[in-house]
Amino acid sequence: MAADTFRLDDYKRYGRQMILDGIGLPGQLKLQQAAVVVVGAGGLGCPALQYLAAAGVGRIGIIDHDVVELSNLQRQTLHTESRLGQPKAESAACALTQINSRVRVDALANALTPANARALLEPYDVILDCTDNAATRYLLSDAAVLLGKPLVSGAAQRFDGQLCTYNLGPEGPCYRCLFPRPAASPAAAASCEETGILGVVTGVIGSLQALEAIKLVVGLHDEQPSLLVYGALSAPPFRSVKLRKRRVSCPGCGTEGQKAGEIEETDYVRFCGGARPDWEALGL
Amino acid sequence: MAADTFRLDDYKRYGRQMILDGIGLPGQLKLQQAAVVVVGAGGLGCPALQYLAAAGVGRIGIIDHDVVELSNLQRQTLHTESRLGQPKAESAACALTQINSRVRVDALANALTPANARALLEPYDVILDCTDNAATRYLLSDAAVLLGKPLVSGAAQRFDGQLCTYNLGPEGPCYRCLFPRPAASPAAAASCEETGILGVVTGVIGSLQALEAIKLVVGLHDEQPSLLVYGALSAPPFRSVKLRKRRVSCPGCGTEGQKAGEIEETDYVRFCGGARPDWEALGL
Amino acid sequence: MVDLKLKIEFGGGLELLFSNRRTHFVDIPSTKQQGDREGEPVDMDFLIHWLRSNSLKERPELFVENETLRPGILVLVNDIDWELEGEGDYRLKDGDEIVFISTLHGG
Amino acid sequence: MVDLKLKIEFGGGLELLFSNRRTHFVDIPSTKQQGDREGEPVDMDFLIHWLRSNSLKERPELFVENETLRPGILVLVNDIDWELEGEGDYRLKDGDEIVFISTLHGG
Ligand SMILES: [Zn+2]
Ligand SMILES: [Zn+2]
Repeated sequence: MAADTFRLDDYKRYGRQMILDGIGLPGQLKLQQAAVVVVGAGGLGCPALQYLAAAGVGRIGIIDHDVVELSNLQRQTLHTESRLGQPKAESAACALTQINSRVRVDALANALTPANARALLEPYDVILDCTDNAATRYLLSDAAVLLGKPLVSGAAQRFDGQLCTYNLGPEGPCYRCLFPRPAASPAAAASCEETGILGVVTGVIGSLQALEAIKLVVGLHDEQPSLLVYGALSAPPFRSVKLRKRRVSCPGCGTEGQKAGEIEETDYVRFCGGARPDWEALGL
Repeated sequence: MAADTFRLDDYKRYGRQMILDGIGLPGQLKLQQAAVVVVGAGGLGCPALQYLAAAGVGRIGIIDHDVVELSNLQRQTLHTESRLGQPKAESAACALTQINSRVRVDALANALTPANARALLEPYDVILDCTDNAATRYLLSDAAVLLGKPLVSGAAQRFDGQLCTYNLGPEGPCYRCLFPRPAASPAAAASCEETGILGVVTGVIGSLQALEAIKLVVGLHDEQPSLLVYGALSAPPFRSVKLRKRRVSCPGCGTEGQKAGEIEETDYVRFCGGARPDWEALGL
Repeated sequence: MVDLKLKIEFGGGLELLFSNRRTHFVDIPSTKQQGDREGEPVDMDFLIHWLRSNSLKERPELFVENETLRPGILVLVNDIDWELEGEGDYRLKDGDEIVFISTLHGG
Repeated sequence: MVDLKLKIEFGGGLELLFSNRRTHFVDIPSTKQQGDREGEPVDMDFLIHWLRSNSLKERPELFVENETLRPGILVLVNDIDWELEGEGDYRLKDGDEIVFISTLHGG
């Protein structure tokens, strides 16, 4: 969207952030011209999506193949009782349009798979990992490396949350650099359904994911790779960790040694040692 | 709400948090029986309200006398384009009912004033300060001390946020213990309108306010007074500070020396050295 | 006389008074150089005046008022509320991290 | 032989294996007591085995696998990724804070 399509009432809508040092009209135009995709419109995706839309990100993709269930409403605050049974991507898109009708929303009610990841993610500048399983997390990491895009990854279980932006700049590590192999047992990689989640923990982490994405788009990110670890019952609740650089021998992003292979030919489910997610039920 | 009114589908709705250590059915019933009031349905109040409602807090008060304006939609995500011009308290109540129709919502489209603070706040167990000016913050602190209720206070400006629970247990400090006198100049106490705000910063802090309130209600709070300082552009972004105990000479909560006097007779606006908020325009 | 190396952080808008930089590394003398307390180890009161003289770039009245720290500013000594550490009398140590935060009112 | 005092933290669910406590204060020997490396200063590899033998309460296979740390666990040495500090060869110092965090997948 060019500067000349910036409307007079946009100054009113976005004024509170346009007067900030480091944003201004140039930053707001970067937001309007940006395309951000959120994979997973659940506990993490809902707050991330609402703040991306409110801030005026011009194009927002939502990838989620689930439908809204009653057990989601405890934390997935874009969905409503009246939209139970609707695809989450569509329900979330509906909510975003109510907040900001000028944002272009792509509601993609597909599962992200090795076969479609490259094509689905390619149009976007920043990818948010708001998913709930290890196999999709490895798939997203490999796709982000392949496409050369930053991956803002959030995770939350029980009272705990984690936030990390992978593939950041030329030296930032990918998910495989930190976790070359997935957790050994399927139980250890349990989902929120199995281990529980205090809903607002996803609110904290999802909001922080939107914030990272906005910093990346407007150019306020320091591009220092770090991991933020949150424990709602810990004191102090937040811990920031300085991370390693890209690992030259990383099978995902490295330049030496064994590569992970083509995304389309990788069996992420088997790699993660289990039957979750059930690609077959997803039509594969 | 008694245990026998806990419905079968509530197990489905709240199951993800009921399986957590420290919550369970007893914790969920505490949430259903709790009354929490959020003062200010703006940038901080919106995320706080949505997670309180989603978690199943039984009664939620919303105190705000403003109406929804276009400049709010950049961060106040419970409000929508179609509700522009509506009182924020009603707009927020409408959004909460869509998320969780079983929550009792008291929409109070009044300004909180020295004359009504005691009566308006008295029915609630926990008070959330989601306001935007110093005078109301001192008023809320004095009222919380008077009523013996914890005050979960959030604040956000530019890229920065702060979170503190005042009047926590028998020894926790009040707002006056930390800040006996307000900032000297009105300019230093500028509002978001004047200094700007990156919207999602209020999302982070408001979500954390809901989390504090939930911990207080279910009994998971460690009751150690601390201040959380957040800087979206700082590294590390979060800093936790151990706070002093209640100050015996505090004019708000102390037992020795000069007391601040009755709330109803205190001129908070003059105390804060300026004309904000404009009590007169609020009908006083 | 050995200098003390300190890390100073400003937040909540105070950084605007200090060249718009949040983090400053400063070297200050370890003992007071003048006045009737010459030779005494330096404390937080000394640091506040030192910062006003050496680092503050604009609107000093928003940092110091009537020779003391302006109301509405919280001071942390190594992430602890300075009131727990003696406030202005706290004796600075090499490597201390001192944070000045202005209270925020927005929402 | 002087013991080293360490602060150990577990997060991301690992605390469930360690008496459901997130924070542990432990004293460990400063040098290895047996084996062909007797007398050498203790390192992270030593600590991992020491914790398995002394603190771990259940399901040891979720912490150590094939004599090394299980995949999916990140180790921090004083808030720095242990890979920057030499991983298992990092020599422990008195007062170190070591954090073990399991990666989370939920959302
Ligand atoms: Zn890598
Ligand atoms: Zn007090």
